[in-house]
Order: sequence, then C-alpha cells, then structure tokens
Amino acid sequence: MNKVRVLFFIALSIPLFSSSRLYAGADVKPILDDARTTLNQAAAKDFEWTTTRKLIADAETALAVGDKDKSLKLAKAALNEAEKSLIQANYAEAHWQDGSPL
Amino acid sequence: MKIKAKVKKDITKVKMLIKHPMETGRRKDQDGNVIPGLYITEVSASHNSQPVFYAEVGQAVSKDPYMAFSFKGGMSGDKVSITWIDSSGATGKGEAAIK
Amino acid sequence: MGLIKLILKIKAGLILAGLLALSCMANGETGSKSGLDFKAMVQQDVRDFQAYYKKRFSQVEFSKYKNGVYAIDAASREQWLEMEDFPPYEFAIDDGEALFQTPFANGKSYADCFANGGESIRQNYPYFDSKKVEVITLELAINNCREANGEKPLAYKKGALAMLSAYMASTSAGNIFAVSVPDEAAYQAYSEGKQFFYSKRGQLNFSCADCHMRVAGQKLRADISSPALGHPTGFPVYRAKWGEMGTLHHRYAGCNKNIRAKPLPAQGRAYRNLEYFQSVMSQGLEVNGPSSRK
Amino acid sequence: MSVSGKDMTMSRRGFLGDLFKGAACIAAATSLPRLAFAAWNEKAFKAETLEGALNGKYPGLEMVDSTAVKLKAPAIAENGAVVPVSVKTDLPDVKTISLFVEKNPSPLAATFHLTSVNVADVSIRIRMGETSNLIAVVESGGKLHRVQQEVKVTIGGCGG
Repeated sequence: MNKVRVLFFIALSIPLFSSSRLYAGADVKPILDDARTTLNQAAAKDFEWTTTRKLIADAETALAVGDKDKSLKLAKAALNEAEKSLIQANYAEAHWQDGSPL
Repeated sequence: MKIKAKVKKDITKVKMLIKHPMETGRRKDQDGNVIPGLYITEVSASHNSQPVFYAEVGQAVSKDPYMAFSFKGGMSGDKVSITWIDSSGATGKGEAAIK
Repeated sequence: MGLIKLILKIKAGLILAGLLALSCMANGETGSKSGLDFKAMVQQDVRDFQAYYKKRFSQVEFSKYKNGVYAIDAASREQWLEMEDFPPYEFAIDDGEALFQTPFANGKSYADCFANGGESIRQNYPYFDSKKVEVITLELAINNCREANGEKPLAYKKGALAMLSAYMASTSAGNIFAVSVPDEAAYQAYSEGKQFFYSKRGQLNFSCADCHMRVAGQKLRADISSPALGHPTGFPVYRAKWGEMGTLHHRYAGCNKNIRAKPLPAQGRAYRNLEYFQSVMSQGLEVNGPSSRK
Repeated sequence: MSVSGKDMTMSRRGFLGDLFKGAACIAAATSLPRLAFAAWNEKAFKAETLEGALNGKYPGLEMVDSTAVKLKAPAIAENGAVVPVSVKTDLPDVKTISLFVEKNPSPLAATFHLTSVNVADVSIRIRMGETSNLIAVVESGGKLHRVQQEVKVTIGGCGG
C-alpha cells in the first residue's frame, strides 16, 4: 500500500466532525434521552453505528450503580456518536455522489 | 463423504472430502461453554480389498477434511473405498469407481 | 466508450452477449413520464464502472471478475484454486438439490414456482417486479415460493436457504448475468442501491466504494480487498471464516459490521437494492456460484 | 501399510483396544478393510511441543534436512482455518510422511502411512492457529528427511 493511500485511510478513520450540544448541568438523564432520540433518527436512515447502543446501555448501568461520573462520561460519548451518525446520514443523503471515484 | 479417483499413466490419484465438524475441543459456544472435542483420528482406503492408504490425523485437520493420495495399479472402473473413525468411535465410509 | 474498448478484448461469447444486452437496452422503450432516459443512464453507469476496473487492473480479463478477489491477487488465487479443486460447498449443492426435490406438504415443489423448473435461471436474479414494485432476489423468491405453498420461510443468511440457492446457482453455472432496469420504478430501486454503495457509513466512515473500488487489490488490515465488479456472481459462498454456506446478504452484514455500521436486515429493502445495483454493474459476467471464500 | 512396533506399544488408545468395547465398534470393524485403524498415536498427537510430538512419533530416528522433500504451502495463509498443504518426494521406500505445525497447541497434524503401492504425494487441508513453521518429515531408509517453511497466518476480518 503506498503512502498516499495510507494517509488517505488514516484521514478517513479520524472522525471528520465533532460537536456535542453543551449540557451545562451534570444530569445524565436528559443527555441519554437526547442520545437515544438522535440515534433513533440515524437508525431510521439506516445509519446506526454498532457501538452507540452499547455506550447508552453502559451509561445506564453506571447510573444504576451510582457511578455518576462514569455514567456522564459514557452518556456524552453516546450522544457524540449518535450525533455523528446522524450527521453522516444527512451528509450521505446530500453528497453521496462525492463518494464515487468515477 | 465424497471421493474422486482418477487414473493417469498407472497412477491413481484419490481425493476425498469427508463431512465432519472436526471440533478441536478448544472452541467455545455462545454461552462460553467449551464444545467437546470430536475429530477424525484415522482414515484408511482400499482398492480391490487391498489397503492403499492409511492416515492418522489430529485436531489440526480442517472442518470437512480434505485429503488426497496416489497409488499405482488402479484401473478405470475399479472401486476405491474409504473408511474413517473419529474420537468418539463413530465411523463412516464411502466408495467410488476410478475414472 | 470504455466498455466498447473493453469488450473488444474479451472472449467472443462475451462480445455477443454484451452487445446483445447493450443493444436490447438501448433500443428498448424509453418512454418515461419524467422524460429521463434512465436506460441510457444505467448503461453509462455500467460502462463507467467496468471501465474503472479495466483501468485499475489492466492485466485482468473482464471475465475473471466473477472470481472476486482471486481475479486480482495471484497469491490468494493459488490457495483458492486448491480449495475449488474439491470444494467444501459440494456437500451444500447435494443437500440443496435434495431440499429442492422434496415436495411441499401440498404436493407442489420449488420447480413449480420458477421458470424452467428452477434450473439455469440464477442469472436473471435479482429482477425488478413492476407489479410488486420491489426487487426480487433469488433468496426472496425461494421464500415467496414456500409461503405461497403454505410453508414457513427459511432464515436468510445461511442453512437450508443458502443450500437451495447454491444448488440453483450450480445449475446456472456459466450463464451470463442479465439483470436489467426495465422501468422508472426499477430505476428508483437501482438508484437507492447505488446511493447505498457510495455512502460512507459506520464509525469508520467507509463506503462500499472506498474499500471495493479505491483500495480494491490492496490490503485493508491483513486482507486484500475484492473488486466490487463481480461481487454477486459467486454467491452463495462457503466461507472458511463461517465454516459453512452463507448468502450475499450475510456477507453484506459482515461488511457493515467491519466498518462498525449496524447491519441491516437480510433481504430488507436496502440490501436488496444494493444487490440489484451490484448485479447491474456486474452484467456480462458469468454465474460462478456457489464458490469458496476465505 | 506398516505401523512401527513402538507406535503400537505407545498407543494407549488404539482402535484395536476400542474394538472390544462395544457392539457398535465391532459392527463398524466388520465393514473396515483389514489392517486399517492400526493405532492412533495418542502420545504424539497429544504432545504440546514440536519436540514432544516428534519424539512421540519417531523415537530415536536420525533427522536430516532434505531438498528431496517438496512441501507446498502458502507463504501467507488466506485463512488459518483452512491451509492447503501438499508433500511429495522421490525418496525411495517411504514409510510415513508427517506434518507438524510448530505453534499449534498440538503440533502433529497428520501422519500418512505409505507402502510400495503408493506414490509419495499427499495433500491435506489443515488448521493453523498462528504464524508458524510448518514441518514436513518423510521417513525413508531408516531416516527422517525434513523440510520446513514458515506460513504466515494473519488476523482477518475484512476479506472477501
């Protein structure tokens, strides 16, 4: 594999977009709700990632056992992924032709 | 079992494919339980009742084992029969005519 | 233009088949309501798609793309040929034939559901059913046949269905894929499949085209990526990784998992449309299923 | 088709021993060719090291590297679950051909017993758990003739 292609794939592998709505408080539940809603929107477009539901489940587990810090961290990660998958879905809808090398 | 035997210039090449799971005893099922070992240990073949092949094999043989060997003296139309036994004592056999 | 050049270099039989397909499509009815000449658009897509591989792998004969990654990688081809010499799917063909011959409870059989008694027809799948307004794959047709005769549908990824599909493919070996896009609704399904193919998805943000066009023939981790041209032709496959037969949609699901995209349902609309697009792109290649894969 | 006396004595679980254990086996035995299923060399097959397997299989035999043995195996295995391997040789009076995978949990993969009717040309598909030396040993003229080759086994995932 030549270097250009290696770089190309590394670039592809790095998340191209990153944003997460800012939640001022440290309340996990609304973040989780947001993550779920966003993920379901992405899933409805067939763009769910394999990793996101597990993050939500892990956040809920951590919350249930009272590990609030861990739960918050996981919930934010889940929301971040859900948002990215939805952005990916919307981007694909509008720009899928750009994915063609032809 | 499937057997293909072909003679060419007095050399008969025999290929076999045996339907067998060849469980190594090291795999785990979905619940994490070890799947018990079950694998073919010996395979033998005869041509006109004369032995022409014998193999001892272990867990390292792939699922649905494939083996091939060659012998001299076979004629088109002759029967080649193959038998195997596995680690549970179960056996199987197959037969094919040389082409 | 690319396709014309390409065709000149391939075998005589394929020339005829290819030109026939082209002329049939070009001369067919084009009276679409929107005025779009979708048949010409599809043919342009096919030409561009096949020309892309011709340019990338100039040494590879067009007809060899039916062999998947083994068309373009000599080292793995050698091992594959060893497997194909006495392939493990031979059991599946026998089992599939036995299933195919077994009548349903109502006395009818699979042969009653298909043209030509179900023999030598793999190359016509998938096709677009203009009445049902959906893509019908061979596997879906098999289950539709079962349900029409009061039998329960089979699971879509492996097992009995894969064996039936393997048997039916085996009776069609060497036939040329002739999947067409007959009308505007079909063009819609085709376009959805095409969109799926070029859309990046999953946590790794890869599209089918990323791995199977741009990097086809090169290593993705430890594996050499196969060309998308010819993808559907060898299915179903006995995959060493599975240790059994599996369908194309089983493979799609695995591919999606690899890029960390949640797999979509086998025989759901998305995968059927993807198979449709891929089969149209692979027109002119031979039916080569079942086959073995790593 | 001969199995050495040593193999016989070492086999704690030969098929002949099992023969007398049940009717099923006896029934099976009647359909088997004579001389078949002489003895599965349990000691060699269950050995966990290459040395243990070699000693279990061929105790006391001298081993030499040989160019007369042709081993055909892929340099990089497509899938470790199915690695096609062939061994052939023009050496005279070949008694056995064995295949060892150094890093497999049980290195001995197979032993083929040949007689004067055979042509020393055998093939088999084997499993390899990881990148390892593959060793073919041909027993001929009271000596072991060895050839070995590394087969790389990669972690798959994206293939096809």
